Amino acid sequence: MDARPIIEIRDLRKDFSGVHVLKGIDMSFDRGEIHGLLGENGAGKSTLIKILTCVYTASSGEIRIEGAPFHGHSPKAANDAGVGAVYQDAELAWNMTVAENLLLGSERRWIDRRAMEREARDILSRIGLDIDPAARAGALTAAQMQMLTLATLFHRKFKVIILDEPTARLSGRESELLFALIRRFKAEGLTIVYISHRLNEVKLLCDRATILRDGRVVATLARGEIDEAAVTRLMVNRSASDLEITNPGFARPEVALEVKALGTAKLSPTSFRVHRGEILGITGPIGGGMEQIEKALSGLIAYHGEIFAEGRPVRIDSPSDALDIGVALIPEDRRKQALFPNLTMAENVSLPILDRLSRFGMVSTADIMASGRRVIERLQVYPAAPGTKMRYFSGGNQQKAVIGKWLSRDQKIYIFSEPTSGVDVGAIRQIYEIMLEMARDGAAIILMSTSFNELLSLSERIMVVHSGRVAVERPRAGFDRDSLLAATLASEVA
Amino acid sequence: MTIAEQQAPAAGAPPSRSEAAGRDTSHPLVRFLRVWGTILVILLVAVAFSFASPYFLTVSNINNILFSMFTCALLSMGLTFVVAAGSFDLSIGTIVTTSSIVCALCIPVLGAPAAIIVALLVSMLIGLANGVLVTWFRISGIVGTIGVMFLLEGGNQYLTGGYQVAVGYDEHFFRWLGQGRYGFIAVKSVFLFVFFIIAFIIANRLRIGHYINAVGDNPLAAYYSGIPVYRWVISSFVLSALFCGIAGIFLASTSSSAQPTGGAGYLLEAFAAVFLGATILGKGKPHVLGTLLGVFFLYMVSNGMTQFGVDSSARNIFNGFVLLAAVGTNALLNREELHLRFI
Amino acid sequence: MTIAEQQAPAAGAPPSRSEAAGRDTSHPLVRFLRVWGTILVILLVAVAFSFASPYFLTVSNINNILFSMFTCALLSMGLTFVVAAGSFDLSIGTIVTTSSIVCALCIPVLGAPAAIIVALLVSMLIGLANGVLVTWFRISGIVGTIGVMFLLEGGNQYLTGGYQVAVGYDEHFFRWLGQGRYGFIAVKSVFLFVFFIIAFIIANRLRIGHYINAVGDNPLAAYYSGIPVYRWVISSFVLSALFCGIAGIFLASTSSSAQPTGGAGYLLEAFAAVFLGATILGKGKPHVLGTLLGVFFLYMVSNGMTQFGVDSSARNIFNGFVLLAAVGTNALLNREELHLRFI
Amino acid sequence: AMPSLVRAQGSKVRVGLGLNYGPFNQPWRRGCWKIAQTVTEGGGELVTVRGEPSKNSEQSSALALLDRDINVLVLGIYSLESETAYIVDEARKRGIKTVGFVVTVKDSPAVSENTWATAMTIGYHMQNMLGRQGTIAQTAEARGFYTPFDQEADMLSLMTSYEPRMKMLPFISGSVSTEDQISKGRDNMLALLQANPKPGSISAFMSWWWPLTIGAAQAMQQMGRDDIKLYNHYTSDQLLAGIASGNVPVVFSTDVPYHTIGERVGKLALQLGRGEKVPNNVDYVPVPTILPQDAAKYLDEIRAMDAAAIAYLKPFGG
Ligand SMILES: Nc1ncnc2c1ncn2[C@@H]1O[C@H](COP(=O)(O)OP(=O)(O)OP(=O)(O)O)[C@@H](O)[C@H]1O
Ligand SMILES: Nc1ncnc2c1ncn2[C@@H]1O[C@H](COP(=O)(O)OP(=O)(O)OP(=O)(O)O)[C@@H](O)[C@H]1O
Ligand SMILES: [Mg+2]
Ligand SMILES: [Mg+2]
Repeated sequence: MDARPIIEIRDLRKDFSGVHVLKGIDMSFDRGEIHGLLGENGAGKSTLIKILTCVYTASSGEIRIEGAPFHGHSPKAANDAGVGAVYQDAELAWNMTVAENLLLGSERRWIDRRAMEREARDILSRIGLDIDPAARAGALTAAQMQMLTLATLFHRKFKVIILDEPTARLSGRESELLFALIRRFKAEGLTIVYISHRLNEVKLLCDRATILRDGRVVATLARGEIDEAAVTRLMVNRSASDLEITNPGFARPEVALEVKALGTAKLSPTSFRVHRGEILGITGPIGGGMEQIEKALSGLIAYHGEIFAEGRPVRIDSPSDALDIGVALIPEDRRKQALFPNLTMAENVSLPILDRLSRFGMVSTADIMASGRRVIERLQVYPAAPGTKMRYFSGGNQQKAVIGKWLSRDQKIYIFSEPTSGVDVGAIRQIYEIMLEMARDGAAIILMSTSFNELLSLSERIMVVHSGRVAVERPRAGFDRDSLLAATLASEVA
Repeated sequence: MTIAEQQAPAAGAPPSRSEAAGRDTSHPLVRFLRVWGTILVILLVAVAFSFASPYFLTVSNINNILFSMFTCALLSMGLTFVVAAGSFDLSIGTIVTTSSIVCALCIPVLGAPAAIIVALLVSMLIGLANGVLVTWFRISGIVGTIGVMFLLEGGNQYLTGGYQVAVGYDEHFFRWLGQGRYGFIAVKSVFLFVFFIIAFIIANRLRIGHYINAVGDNPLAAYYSGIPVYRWVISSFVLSALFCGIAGIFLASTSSSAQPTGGAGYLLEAFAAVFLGATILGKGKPHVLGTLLGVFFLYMVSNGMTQFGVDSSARNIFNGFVLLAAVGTNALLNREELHLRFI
Repeated sequence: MTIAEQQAPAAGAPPSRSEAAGRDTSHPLVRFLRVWGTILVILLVAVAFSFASPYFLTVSNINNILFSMFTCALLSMGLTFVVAAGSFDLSIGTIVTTSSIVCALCIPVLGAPAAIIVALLVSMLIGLANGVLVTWFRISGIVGTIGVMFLLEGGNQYLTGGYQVAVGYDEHFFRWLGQGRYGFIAVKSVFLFVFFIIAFIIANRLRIGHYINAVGDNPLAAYYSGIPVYRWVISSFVLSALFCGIAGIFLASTSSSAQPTGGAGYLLEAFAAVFLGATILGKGKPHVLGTLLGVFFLYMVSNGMTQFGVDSSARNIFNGFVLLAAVGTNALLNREELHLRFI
Repeated sequence: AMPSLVRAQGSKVRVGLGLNYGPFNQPWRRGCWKIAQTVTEGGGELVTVRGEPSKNSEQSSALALLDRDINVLVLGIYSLESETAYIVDEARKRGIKTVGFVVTVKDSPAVSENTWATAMTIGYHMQNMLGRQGTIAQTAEARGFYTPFDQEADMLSLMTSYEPRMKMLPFISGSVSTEDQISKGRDNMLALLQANPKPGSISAFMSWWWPLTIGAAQAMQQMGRDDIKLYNHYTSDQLLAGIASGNVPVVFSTDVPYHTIGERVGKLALQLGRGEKVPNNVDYVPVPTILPQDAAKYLDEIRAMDAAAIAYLKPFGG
């Protein structure tokens, strides 16, 4: 085997219209390794890989692929050189079928939909995905969409595959499927570049890991050296223990929200209540029905049953009803469901509170900027520029803004769906602190998450939903990691 | 507004995943109307016309409708590619004029076949310019093509001095294109069919059409998949201009002359046809078959109204109503639960 | 493998990011042009005109430009809201006609003030209809507003019988609106300024403008954020129609009459202005100030050419070039790394 | 020839004229030519601005001319009397006189084509040719777009309604001049012929605007119909060439005598400029009639005039 690195990067620099993002990156990827790429939000990871695949052009520096200098101008050129990627902001052609998306760019001369579906079915079954190739991509669930974007890579003949936070939208089981695939590709001699904020995954998978900070390489660790404490210190300059957090219990006797026999097309009648100050964790396999609760409570789907907010019966037929009643939703798919890419960061976060900011119907730009600055301070959004358009922020910073958006509006009930997906370890702690603060101030919080750590750190009670009904509901103390896993898995067997 | 998911859920019984997956369980009539609604309205209007006038549903009249709609149909089919690619082309009408002028000017010099080729090349060059402005030059399709439209109008006037350019009556082959007939059927109607087939194949069977659709659907996804997005956007403009160029040649042939102005008037019709066509067969995105049916509908209504002799106010009101009805039946029953597209 | 620490982080201290972070350090000229490019082209053209003609840069001529652009400016500012909300309104021109007809018909019966109110109410009702069609009825903005356009054209013909509707020469107040002047300055020019301020406040200082922008940027996110999306889309259509209604009233006042047809011709100008305006100040999305400057540019060029006496082919060619140049300078220096929007 | 120059300085009469003709209305250029020629040769000075063939541009041109130190402003063609009233008022304030060119103007003299007489001339020709029986149909640009056509169409309808054996089918709308009107005329005629397939079911067809006539002729040829007498008003070189070569079977046509009107307007302008008392009358000019056999001659005249007009107007920015 060729011992030379498959990709070498030398003194790579990048500025976006004068904003310096990469400040001289030197690193290399070896043949057949799984190389982790870590760093806080906005460190430049996504930018680096987009330069590797020619989505962006570097300001200066050199990239060598298999020893030869590489100068491409489009992702196609990178693909032809054997480098493929699934980006953090990957999207699908929503109106095209699964098969068409899967084979996009590698069609035969004559388009034959039947043959494409056959080929797609083949690929999907080889990967182990159960998606109908004839389905419209836009009608898939978020997790299926993510798996499909990943699947588009795996049937092409690449030498290097780059995955930018592939598990941010995946549950445990699907992640396992992905890891199996990654290992299979490693066995075939491919190089995998793996970007993630989930340090345990990195530890599990990666042969080496490089840590970026503020546009520079801080360190490259070998497999044995990757441990959470070291990585955390290198990434955000804090010790791992600093980041641990537990919910001391802020629940109050008053009930903030009670649902009685709440049911939807995919959820059998379910009843539960959330107290003021309480954090109720809800987990379960994706598609098992837990999202139905979130959607019903935020007015996104039709439901039957009764909902009481502070004892009063209410109907939630639309998100604006939900808002009026005091329910705020921090949705899972932030780019599609929560962000206004062409509005500034300040406009984004002040949108829910425009009615509060306005005097005599007028909203002042200064007030909007001020609310943007408040969120930046509380969540350490980077760059600290409230007047910058949202789409220029990195993935994790966008997520912070989405959460920040609801901070200023004191709602009575918050529904957080995967609040820390894509957020760096340092910011996770900030988000947790904020959630606890909200609970302390009397807000009821429903936390939808597939991260057991998160549930166990924050929840006072945990509910496991599967097969369209609540399987277990117990106080936090009744769970540990294993029993929670068991409860979730049991449902999948059932 | 509620996203009314499915109808009444079977209480108690946990919904099994496979059953609901991707199956549409609405009332069969609703499902039928979703696909055939617009076509149904078109047919109903046609039936009403043929009851009202014995001359409406005759081979000769259908041929007349096809003959009349030729220019608009070609423009609209071309425009379909641009809209499918996610842009707008407002220069289409003027390209028709330019092509017919270039062709008519070249015929005496080069002979008809070469003149046709020159006109088509010029049209494609204009399409290329449009495409390059919209991609590499980053100019919005609307302003960019309006700019090109102005340039072309100036050029057209310069070339013609404001006068028509006559095509000799002895240009038999050339005039056959737009004026020939076989019995009741005009040669032009046959060509319309041929060009439709070509457009259909380009759109549905060749990679170019597939990529144009993908780019229009989500340019970022297409770009990330390694598709040269700009190439296909430019191609869509070239295709559009090419279809306009063909329309211009036939227009010159039918009129035995090229007019210095006039083409710009087709713009609104073409947009109406493309967006009406998008609802046909419930696709919700532009497609050439839909566009062709859309153009047919517009011209059929116009033809019917002229046959009846309704006055222009009633005519416009009827036009408005049937257009809204045709689009509305499909749109209202749209399978999209949440409707958030307003263009 | 060793830990290749290139920059030992100061332990304990919170992670400090470099000072320059988030600061744009490109060449000042480039930065300048990105924001002022289009305006610079506009100014250059203006300077060229005023060198070429002594009549161009006079108070009276500037007033003439403002006076002439009034209708188009109001239409375009209204359209800006619809485009910002993510839709298209092709009925704007016809609403102008309808409003002026309704107003002129009502004046003899109700008196001018009431007639104005009726005309505005009718316009807003039409806007409401447009909005409802596009939202609740799920009809594409393009086809829906073309349908409404047909209906209105029919209605206009019906109301007028195809004849003009005169406004009495003794309607002094009403005629003052469109014909009055203070020295060199027309009352209409002053009103143009007033309506611009109102539009600007609506767009930038009131919640409605923010919501319309948010809805246009990402309707799904707006919906999930609890913003009543349909309400704001409908509002944008009502605003657009209201501005058209005002334009219609002033048109009737200036003309001392209402004409049965004509407004439709403003459509292309309005779209050009809105999309040209979107590049002004490098915003990349429609905004009322940009739109106003866009309209001013179009009318200024037209006025300058008139002063000059170029023939109509050169005129069109010049129009095309300056339009492309004005949009192009900003667009080319766009700070976007990836350009994938083609409309 | 000008004994009494009222202007104290003895300077020339300055006549303002907007050149608002475009590619589809050369006749208007002939009118402008004659105005220019009459004014210049009569010792006046012509002040022009070059606009576009649209109402908006026409009014802008007039406003621009008000600032050019003129004595007389010529208003014309696209705008109606009440639409230019504000320009007239403004002109008055500055002491500028106004005159109408093919359009009436508030409190001013004007020269215009005689629309009523045009329709009457055509109507009588038609009635006599058809023996006062049969069904006729007519087309023109969309109603409300160009008033003279509306007036003429209404007049012809009225005349027909007094003939018990004649019937006028509903008016057929022919779109507007920025559109492809030849095709529109053809499409409309195809539908009309389709609905009236029996020979003789339509005896005559009147088209008020030449592109619609050409389209109608194409449709008749396409449907193999030669039983319909085709009438036309308002010609162009293209139509005349068609008539002369026998390809457009127009049996009778009238035209707007722009050149004659232009000449009279030029004279009026000079008189007004010199401060002569001119009554605010409208001078209705009769229209020339063209039979097929005259088409070639008329075409030659028109071509010659166009060439002269182009040459003459060039220094004025035309
Ligand atoms: N297109 C762009 N234009 C301007 N600035 C950009 C652009 N893309 C990224 N940036 C800036 O570059 C910096 C690095 O962003 P990048 O997306 O590479 O971060 P990241 O390491 O992937 O972060 P995350 O973990 O949050 O995804 C950020 O400060 C971001 O604001
Ligand atoms: N707009 C739509 N049109 C048609 N089918 C849809 C639409 N949206 C969702 N579906 C279908 O409904 C099913 C459930 O989707 P949903 O997004 O509610 O799942 P979920 O429970 O949220 O799953 P996940 O956890 O994977 O996000 C999926 O099979 C999907 O194909
Ligand atoms: Mg990233
Ligand atoms: Mg989901």
